Amino acid sequence: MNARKLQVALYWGAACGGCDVAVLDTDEFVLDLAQAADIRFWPIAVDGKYSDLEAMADGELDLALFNGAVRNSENEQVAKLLRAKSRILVAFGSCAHLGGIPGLANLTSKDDILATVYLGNPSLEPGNQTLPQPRTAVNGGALEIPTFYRRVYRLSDVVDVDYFVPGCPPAPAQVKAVLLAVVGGQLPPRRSVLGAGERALCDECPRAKSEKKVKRFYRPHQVVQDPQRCLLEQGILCMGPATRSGCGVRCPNSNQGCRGCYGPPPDVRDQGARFLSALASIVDSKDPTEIEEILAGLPDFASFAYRFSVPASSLQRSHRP
Amino acid sequence: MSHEPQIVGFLCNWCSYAGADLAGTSRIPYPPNIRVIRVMCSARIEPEFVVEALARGADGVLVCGCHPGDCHYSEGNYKAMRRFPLLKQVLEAYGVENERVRLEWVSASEGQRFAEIVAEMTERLRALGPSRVKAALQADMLER
Amino acid sequence: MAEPKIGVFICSCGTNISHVVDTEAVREQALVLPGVETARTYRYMCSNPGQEMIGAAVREHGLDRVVVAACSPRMHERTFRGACRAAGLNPYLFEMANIREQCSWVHADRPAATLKATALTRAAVFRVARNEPLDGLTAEMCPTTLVLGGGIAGLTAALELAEGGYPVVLVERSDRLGGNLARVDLTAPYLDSARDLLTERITRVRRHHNITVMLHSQLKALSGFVGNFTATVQTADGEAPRTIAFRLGNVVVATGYREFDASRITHYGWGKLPNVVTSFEFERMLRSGRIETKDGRPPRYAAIIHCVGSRSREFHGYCSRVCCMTALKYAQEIKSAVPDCYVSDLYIDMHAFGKGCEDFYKRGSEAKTLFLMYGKNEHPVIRRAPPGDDCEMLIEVDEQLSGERIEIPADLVVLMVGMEAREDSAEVAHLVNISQDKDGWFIESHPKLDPVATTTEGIYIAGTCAAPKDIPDTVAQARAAAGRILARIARGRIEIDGVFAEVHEERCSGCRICNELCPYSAIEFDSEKRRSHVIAAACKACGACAAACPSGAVKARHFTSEQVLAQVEGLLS
Amino acid sequence: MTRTVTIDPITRLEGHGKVEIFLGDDGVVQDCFFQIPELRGFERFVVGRPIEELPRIVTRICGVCPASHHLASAKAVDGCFGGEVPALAHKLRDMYYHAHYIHSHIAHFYALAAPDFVCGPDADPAVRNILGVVAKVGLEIGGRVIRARSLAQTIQRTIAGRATHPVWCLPGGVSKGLSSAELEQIRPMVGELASFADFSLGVFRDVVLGNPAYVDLILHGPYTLDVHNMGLVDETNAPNFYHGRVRVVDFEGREICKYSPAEYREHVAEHVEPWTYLKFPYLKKRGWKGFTEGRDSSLYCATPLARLNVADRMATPRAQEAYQEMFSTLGGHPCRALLANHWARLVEMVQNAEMLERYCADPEITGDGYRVVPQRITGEGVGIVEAMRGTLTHHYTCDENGLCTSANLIVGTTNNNAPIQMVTKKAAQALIGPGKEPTPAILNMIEMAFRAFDPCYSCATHSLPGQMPLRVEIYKGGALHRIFER
Repeated sequence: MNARKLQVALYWGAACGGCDVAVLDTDEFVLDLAQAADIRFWPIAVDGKYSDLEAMADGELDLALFNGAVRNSENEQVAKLLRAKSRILVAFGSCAHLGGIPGLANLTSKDDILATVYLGNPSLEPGNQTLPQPRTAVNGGALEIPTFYRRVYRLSDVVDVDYFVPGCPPAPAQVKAVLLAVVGGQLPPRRSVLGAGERALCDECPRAKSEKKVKRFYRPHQVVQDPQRCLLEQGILCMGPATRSGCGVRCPNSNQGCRGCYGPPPDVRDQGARFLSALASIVDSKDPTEIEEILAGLPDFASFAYRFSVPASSLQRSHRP
Repeated sequence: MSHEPQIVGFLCNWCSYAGADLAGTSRIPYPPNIRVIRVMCSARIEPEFVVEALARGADGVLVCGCHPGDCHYSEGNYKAMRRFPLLKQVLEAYGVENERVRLEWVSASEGQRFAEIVAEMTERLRALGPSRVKAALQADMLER
Repeated sequence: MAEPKIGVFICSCGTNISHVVDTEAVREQALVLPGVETARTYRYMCSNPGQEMIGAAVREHGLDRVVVAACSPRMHERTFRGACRAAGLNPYLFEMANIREQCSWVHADRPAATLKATALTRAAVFRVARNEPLDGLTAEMCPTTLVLGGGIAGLTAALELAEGGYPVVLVERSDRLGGNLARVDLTAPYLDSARDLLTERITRVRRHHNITVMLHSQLKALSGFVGNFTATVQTADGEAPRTIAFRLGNVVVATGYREFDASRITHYGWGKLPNVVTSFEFERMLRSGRIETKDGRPPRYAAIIHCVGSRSREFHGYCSRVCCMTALKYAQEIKSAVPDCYVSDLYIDMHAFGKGCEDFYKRGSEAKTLFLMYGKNEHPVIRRAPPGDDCEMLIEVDEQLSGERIEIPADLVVLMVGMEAREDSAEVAHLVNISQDKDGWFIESHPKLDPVATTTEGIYIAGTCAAPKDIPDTVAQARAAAGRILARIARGRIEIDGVFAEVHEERCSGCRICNELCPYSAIEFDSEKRRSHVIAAACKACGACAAACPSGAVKARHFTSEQVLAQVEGLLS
Repeated sequence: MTRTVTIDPITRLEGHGKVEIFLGDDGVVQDCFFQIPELRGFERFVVGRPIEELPRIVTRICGVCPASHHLASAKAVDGCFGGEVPALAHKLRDMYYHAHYIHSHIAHFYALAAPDFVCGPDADPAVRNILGVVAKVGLEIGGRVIRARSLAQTIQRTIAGRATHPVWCLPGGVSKGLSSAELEQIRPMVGELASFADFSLGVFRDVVLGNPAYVDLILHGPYTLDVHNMGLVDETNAPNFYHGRVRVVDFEGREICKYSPAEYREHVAEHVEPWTYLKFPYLKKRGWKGFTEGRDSSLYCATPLARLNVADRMATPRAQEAYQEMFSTLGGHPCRALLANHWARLVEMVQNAEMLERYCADPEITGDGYRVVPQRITGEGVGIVEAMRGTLTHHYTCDENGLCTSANLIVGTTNNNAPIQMVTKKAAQALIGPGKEPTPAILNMIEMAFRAFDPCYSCATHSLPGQMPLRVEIYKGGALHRIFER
């Protein structure tokens, strides 16, 4: 790369801002970044509007970090805009990578959501029947809001993505490493995952592991965790075995099971289905009724197995290479 | 005419696949709606295989293994047995009807039974109508 | 992966397939599939011309993958793999589509069957494109065999192997060789002496340069796999107790049985009534040559009770197989030793199925023995006779043939105690990784077709540790096990099929989910590297570990997820 | 005929938002709308989830204030399990929360608000950002700011394992305690933050109060509103961010009500308008009276300033001094000048730092009684904490199996939705008019109106997240007359 400063954009779709905070959490490095790069677009911290983006030439941006899922037409438009303007488009964080927590909405329906939020909640104005409308006439004109899609999509469902940086949010150290890799032009083949390990989380987890057989599952509040021993062996749900390493084992080190925000390990297509298979395999019984009883200790299992990846699941992903 | 369901079958090599072959050698007819994939043991069947089949348009998935206690690998079928309740729970969360996936034990001598299971499942799936999984994916794409 | 060159060969199997399936249509559909270079139909693909046709096509088109749509792979997979090998292709770059057993033979509707045959063929084509060439492995076969148990079975197996010219280590828990047989006097039905049977064998074993005998010794650990086990044995043989480890290739488990504890049946009063004895106590009398009651008088009335602990709801459901003949033997021996003694024999059913046994039974019944039949689960009751009676005890029994409840006198009662699994059988099963049935007997790999092998490669079972049996059967099993092992050793190295599971270490996170899943203990965990790995030689390719591995690190060779999912795609596109 | 001015997206606030301004031919602002374009639907998709999982799901409502949602959720979930929580767990949660407050207030004051004052409202947009601020105040101070925020994050990480999206709270307490080793690690950091809080007040004095134009803008600019104030207070009516009762005081200082979390439904209701996804909370007993100011208005603010307005005093001495200085400078308590929120934020930061010092000195803080295993499911709970951007209410119910059956969320920024509408319109009317064509600078000053609230639309859009660039379209005679873009 020549001496020209790196041209960078950061953007969020259906997101919480945690990914942007993760960038701020690189601390002093933010300033170094400012030295090495022109931040052309970053709504949370820098003034700059869509029109600036539209005005850019295709490929004018070297790097665009897109965090957040695609929940509505606006998210998709900007995603397409950034795709066109950027040499490297990165799905940054769990939502862009897998759909993330907002993707849990795909286990219910658009209509249910609207009904709950505007007609169902207990603190609504008594007798309210109003629902938000895509287009509303007001004195002097009309107001429009973007179309709320039937479901949540991953970034790669709507545009071609060059790299994926997993995590909810990505660990600051990883964010730094990724940005340095881009600056240094040392990038792996397209469509790889950046800023994560090549094995499952257990590889980094300091807890002692032995053979696994589970006779009873406990929900996290039902038992006091042994901080030294593998959580699964204690019957406490932990997605670590089916989750990429790289986060720094944040949750197990807080005495809580992993929920899989770093996504599936390299050779796994469907994180939830994989975890299901592994977990069921270590259930310690051959008796159908006892098996049912043991598994009854895992209510609403889908929201664990697919906590961050419903839109990326085999049953929902739109994009099948 | 009524909807013709597509069933993907995953059969273990030692009991169920042999059972299906026996249905053939004994010329026991059953509906052509099922297409079979052979694996060594029902324990090899990943839930991913099942969900992928549904996502690709299968209306039903039939998994068959040796009867409990008869597994060629002594306990493989118990592993399949353990995965199924969770798999059904997950599919339910995704809005896939329970009848669409089925786990049955079919021994090498049960050609008749295999034929009956296929016929019965085909009937149920006909009544149930086409699976929404693939259709829903396409519908969602349309709005964009 | 370079674009594969696939040849598709569709068999009409005479008209077995073509009378329902339009093979020409299947061929046309196959021809347009990605990677397919040529597609042909033929009358009998499994015939020599058929196989040569495949070879020719491979050479002509430079095919690197072959699909045959014909009968069941269970029928001809071998055949066509052979054809591929002959044509210079790795046999695993081949797939079969079953369009006969699972299509033309079960469907009548021609269009539907043709559609299905097309889909099955497409699935095979998609899959074969992802197949990988596989080679089998070979592993060393250590010629040493470990024999557990110094009874008649262990001794026989050890001698057989040693005579075959290979080293044997015989480990016996007790302080002597001979096992249960050493406690017996004469054997039924030919009344030859157990001592003679044994001593000759024991001395040969003792002297044999190929056999190391370790008394007072127990197996503590067994690791590795067939041909390459390492045993750890704790021994108090000779000097101070010590633990030794050695390599071996196979194991014969011949740990035998233990007798049923007669005191568990309280109404027989064994242990309380002085003249109620078990068969083994009676054998001791026989060997000492004096049949008498505790106070040294010859018995005027003797009674023998069968099925003590056997064939009962309460204790063991099974038959112990040797007691009936032994009981007859006792009746004869009592008669010959104390001619005027009245002998009564209380049985449920008289089992005399062995060679020469029926004649033996006939002779027994001529010996003026009173046979009384009692009902299953209705045990006779023994009590002291009231003073003044001319006998020690009275046995009360519901006699089935007469249908009456009768009392019979007895001065001496012999209880024919059955066989049961040894108290240490669970421990042994765990050590050598074999399974036990509900009664604790070790389970063979197939009850009829493979009665001395187990589900664990290299571990064999012989004699009464697998189930009650008589001496001839025990010896036959011991020799059979030895024969199996000799054959394997003779082959030198072990061939391992190319289809097995393997752990891709760069993906394994050491979560250890797979460790407990393998029925053959083929998965070992390396605590140094914190990775699991599969012992190919011990793997039987069921794929349970591959399906369970949450990292996708375990690959089931020839049944990889990619290959199966390609089939799924093929079936449904 | 009317012209439309669109500010899209509003930048330097967390989340999505969009302003539409309608001008008459005479150039007079006829109407002004603040729209939220997105919806995520947490209230719906947490239903059916195991209730104890909610504290680690709802954090994703907002990555800027995840601790607020984590704690409000934890309290609601505690309620669903009968409410037994050890005192130590409450202490640790509160301690954690003070560190979180500091991180958030630093981020907002220096990265989002400061550009308007340090660089100036009409500065070039390219430099009107945190980097511009650093350029202006110098790398040394810039570095100090970044370090302080980083320390605040580190303290959270040390106490709870994670700063962003904690997974720490469980029904009945927290999953890990604070070891004495960890305490010693954070002790010096706390000291540093305490002096940084004072330092920040200094910066405000120099940069803002030192500039008469800014003081005038604060006191007499278009940024005042006669609506009421809401905030969480302890029994002495001092601000308490984690625990306490909600107090509402009118803009003249009279208490309207004071309620405990369980009673929230009697006091607050939400109005829906069709042109935005974001609801408009109001004082239920007064009824919805539209976007009106004054004595009988049913609207309220829930902001740092509102919190100090409802408070009779601060909970700690140095904060008390800062509190008195602020209100005397601004002409008395309560204060209606919304830009004073930036100052109020710094006053709160002092209390946060002093509270952290208190906990570091507490001998019990490193104990191990931080968790009980709940024995019963009672099925309903309301959790209220004071999020940086306003009073945050989580209300859950669950079935006997502990699966969530309903969730209601009234989020910090949502409380301020109506005031933001009004002050935006007010600013537009004051800044745009006959002869006063909209300019980029003026549009930024309109943005300053709601930036004072530090509105967080990723929060508010828990039922909707988003952002939008700023676009000004001016229509004359129905035809596009002019486009502004910054």
